[in-house]
Amino acid sequence: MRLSDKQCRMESAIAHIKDGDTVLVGGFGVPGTPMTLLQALVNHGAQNLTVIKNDANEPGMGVDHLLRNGQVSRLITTHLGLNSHAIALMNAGTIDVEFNAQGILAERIRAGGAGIGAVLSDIGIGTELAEGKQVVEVRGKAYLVETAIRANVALLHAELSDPFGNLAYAATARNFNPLMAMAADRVIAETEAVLPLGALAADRVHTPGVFVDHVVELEHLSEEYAVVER
Amino acid sequence: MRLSDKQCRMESAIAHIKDGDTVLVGGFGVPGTPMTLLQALVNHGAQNLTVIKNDANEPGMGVDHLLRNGQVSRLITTHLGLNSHAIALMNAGTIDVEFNAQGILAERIRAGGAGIGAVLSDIGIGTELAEGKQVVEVRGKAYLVETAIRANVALLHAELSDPFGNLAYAATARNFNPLMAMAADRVIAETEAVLPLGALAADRVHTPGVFVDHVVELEHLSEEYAVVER
Amino acid sequence: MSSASERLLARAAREITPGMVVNLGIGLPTKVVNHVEPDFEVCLHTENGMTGVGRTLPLEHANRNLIDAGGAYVSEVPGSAFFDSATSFAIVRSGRLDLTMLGAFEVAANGDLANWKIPGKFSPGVGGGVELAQKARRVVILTSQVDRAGNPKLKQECSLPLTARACVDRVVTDMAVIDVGPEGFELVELADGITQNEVAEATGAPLIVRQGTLPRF
Amino acid sequence: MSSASERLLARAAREITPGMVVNLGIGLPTKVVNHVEPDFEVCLHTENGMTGVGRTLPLEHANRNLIDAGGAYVSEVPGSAFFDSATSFAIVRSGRLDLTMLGAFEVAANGDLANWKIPGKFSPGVGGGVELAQKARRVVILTSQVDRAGNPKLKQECSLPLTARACVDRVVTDMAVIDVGPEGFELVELADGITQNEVAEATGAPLIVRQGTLPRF
Repeated sequence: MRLSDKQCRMESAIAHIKDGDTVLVGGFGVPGTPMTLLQALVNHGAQNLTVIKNDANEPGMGVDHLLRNGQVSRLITTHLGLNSHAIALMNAGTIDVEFNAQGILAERIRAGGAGIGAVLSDIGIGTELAEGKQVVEVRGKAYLVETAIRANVALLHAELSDPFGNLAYAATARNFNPLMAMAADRVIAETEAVLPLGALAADRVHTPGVFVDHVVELEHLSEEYAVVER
Repeated sequence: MRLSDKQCRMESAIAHIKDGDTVLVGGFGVPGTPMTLLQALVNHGAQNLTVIKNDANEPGMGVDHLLRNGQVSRLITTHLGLNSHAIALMNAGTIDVEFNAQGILAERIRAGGAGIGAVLSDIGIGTELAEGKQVVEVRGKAYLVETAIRANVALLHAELSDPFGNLAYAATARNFNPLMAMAADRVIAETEAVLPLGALAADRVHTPGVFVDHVVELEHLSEEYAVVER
Repeated sequence: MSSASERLLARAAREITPGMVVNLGIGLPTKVVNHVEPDFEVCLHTENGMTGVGRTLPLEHANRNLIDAGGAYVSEVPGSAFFDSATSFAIVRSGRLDLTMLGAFEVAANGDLANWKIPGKFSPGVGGGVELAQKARRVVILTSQVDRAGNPKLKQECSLPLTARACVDRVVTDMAVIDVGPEGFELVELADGITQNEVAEATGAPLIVRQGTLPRF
Repeated sequence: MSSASERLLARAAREITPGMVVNLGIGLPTKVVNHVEPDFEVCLHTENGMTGVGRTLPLEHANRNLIDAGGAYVSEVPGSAFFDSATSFAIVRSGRLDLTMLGAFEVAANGDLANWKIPGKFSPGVGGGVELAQKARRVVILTSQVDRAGNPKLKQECSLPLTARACVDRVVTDMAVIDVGPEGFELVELADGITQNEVAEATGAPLIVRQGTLPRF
């Protein structure tokens, strides 16, 4: 029993993305953001995308390139505090923004990845975050229905992988990546190093390769991955 | 900032368990089953327990000691196929048994650990597993409400830990342990080795120590941990 | 093991195509692995928390912490991964499992499956079977054509409690390969030395026969 | 930083008792860490996926993959752990977070908190604040007693969109320590050089004064 080799060229992986697709993007700030895949998606040019990411990076970085290139119609996120440009687009009505409580966004994506229809949560009850949400009573307590999120594509950044797509993340670069890996029909991982099969110990894997469709090894890391001077 | 040392004697950790408590027990078959903690619970003698475990081990092993000692009134599980004694107790009405689909039991425990009220799932719809369960319609589709499980105590087995309770599991001994670690008010982990703080790499931790209350280092592994000849 | 069982297993192994992620259920399905070439491109999943399951090991080489869902001691292959039970069933429920092979007490002509409970006689619990049956992209049942009493296991309707509804795609038996199509059971292959009539007689529901000469196995 | 802010931070640091698991919110609360002794027994949590957060690092020693939720480069302590965002909020929602310190636009006398949105002016998103406010076992607010226009931030009711209802246990300001009790705001400590009357005038709701001589900080 031999595991598949899922390595491919970045452009051929990104070519699967279509206008109107929903795209999960890993990362919390810089760590874990697939900067190179995002640049490839800019080059690809797919339009009218729904992007789901914890944040919108900072002006001129990561997801912001997609925003500047007019490829994003809708952004599902938790906090745009570091990207004044994204806030301006939101305020101008150029992009539609849906804010989620951060842990609820994580749970909704995980639910999509776990084949669960929704989770019932009391987070945000009694605030405007609850507005418009279905309410269900269980054992006498009211919960909001937080529906599962699945996407057409997930773009991930890993530190280490193998050709099968087993992934390991560095430090706080893990964040949303393992959840998003589970929740898309096509999962594309850029990785800083592809080790031979068996070199990434089975106990050290953070995302099992069965969730991953394409593995792209990065030839070099651009400036965007570096420590940011603010 | 220095992390707490949660090491303690097994008996003093187990002494917290009270009659009528609900107890989560890690393990799938032998791997990951806290055989020594279970023996300590037999010695402790708490009665009328609700035990939640994937299986009931095999006759004369693990959870079966609790059954034989008459300490269990209710068992929430997925499969008793390897324990004819547990099946006999169930058929005789001596213990009340609730069967869950295995992945749904995992999700219910995880939901308890994640502070989620329930998950909505279509697993078992149209079968007797759905009987008596609340049904909710979301976006035109019917789901069963699978309520969160939390327990008074969780008993876990880890391969490695540190004094703070960061845990790492070996191979398929992981199974339900990381989920149960999140879902109990008091979490007791037996561990084959307690490494100094910092020796278990932060990227290698399977269960963060914040979930763990007591760490008990095993002096030796009994026969019950060994390879089973059937 | 009888030659009929070996023939069944060898035929079942051909259901696995390169690159698949496959879960082999407890019992007969587990034995299919012995009919897969060592270098065949496939990822085996076991629901207790592993992908890249390798061959079963004899006790003297067993790792006490490394079993499959049936309790057999197994090995790793290069690229194996371990994970918890929630992640393991996330793989199943989210559609990443291309194929599962399961045993059966009964299969109905609409694809209903009963394989976990015989009320009053056998009810060890449902384990991971419901999710495998309901959510694997393809469900292939491995079973004898008739039970020990000689009664057909393929029936118009199941009489036992169901594992999952309308989930079965194909049944591989000691006598035949039978698909579950929109109009019911469809005979698509015959075991060597078995006739169409013999299969039809051993099936408790109408059996559509595919046009042309049926392949043999 | 002004000495009043430093005094506030030093006082806030005393809210942390040995063995606690603590999340320090973005902004002022993050700076409390500088007032915690290096050997103090505490586990800091940051919602982007880490327990055992250590000191903030200057850029030249920063690890590009190791930040806190505010984007500051931080260090590990012996025993740190990394995990995904779902696990991180499982810690918060399941009651494993003993204490969070957060900023505020407004705090109401019943403990309601508004700290994420000023309609038409400031709405960068709610981030992890709702879950921290709603689910930490203890919520301490760090804020100036009045806003830049001189208006009280402690009010009978919040006028801004709420982060969470009835969640605040204590407020530490540049002027006082004020508990949110069953009957509303209760003055429990005074900053050096500040009088009870000055605090009462800078509070937009009735202020109950605890019996006896109030501690100073």
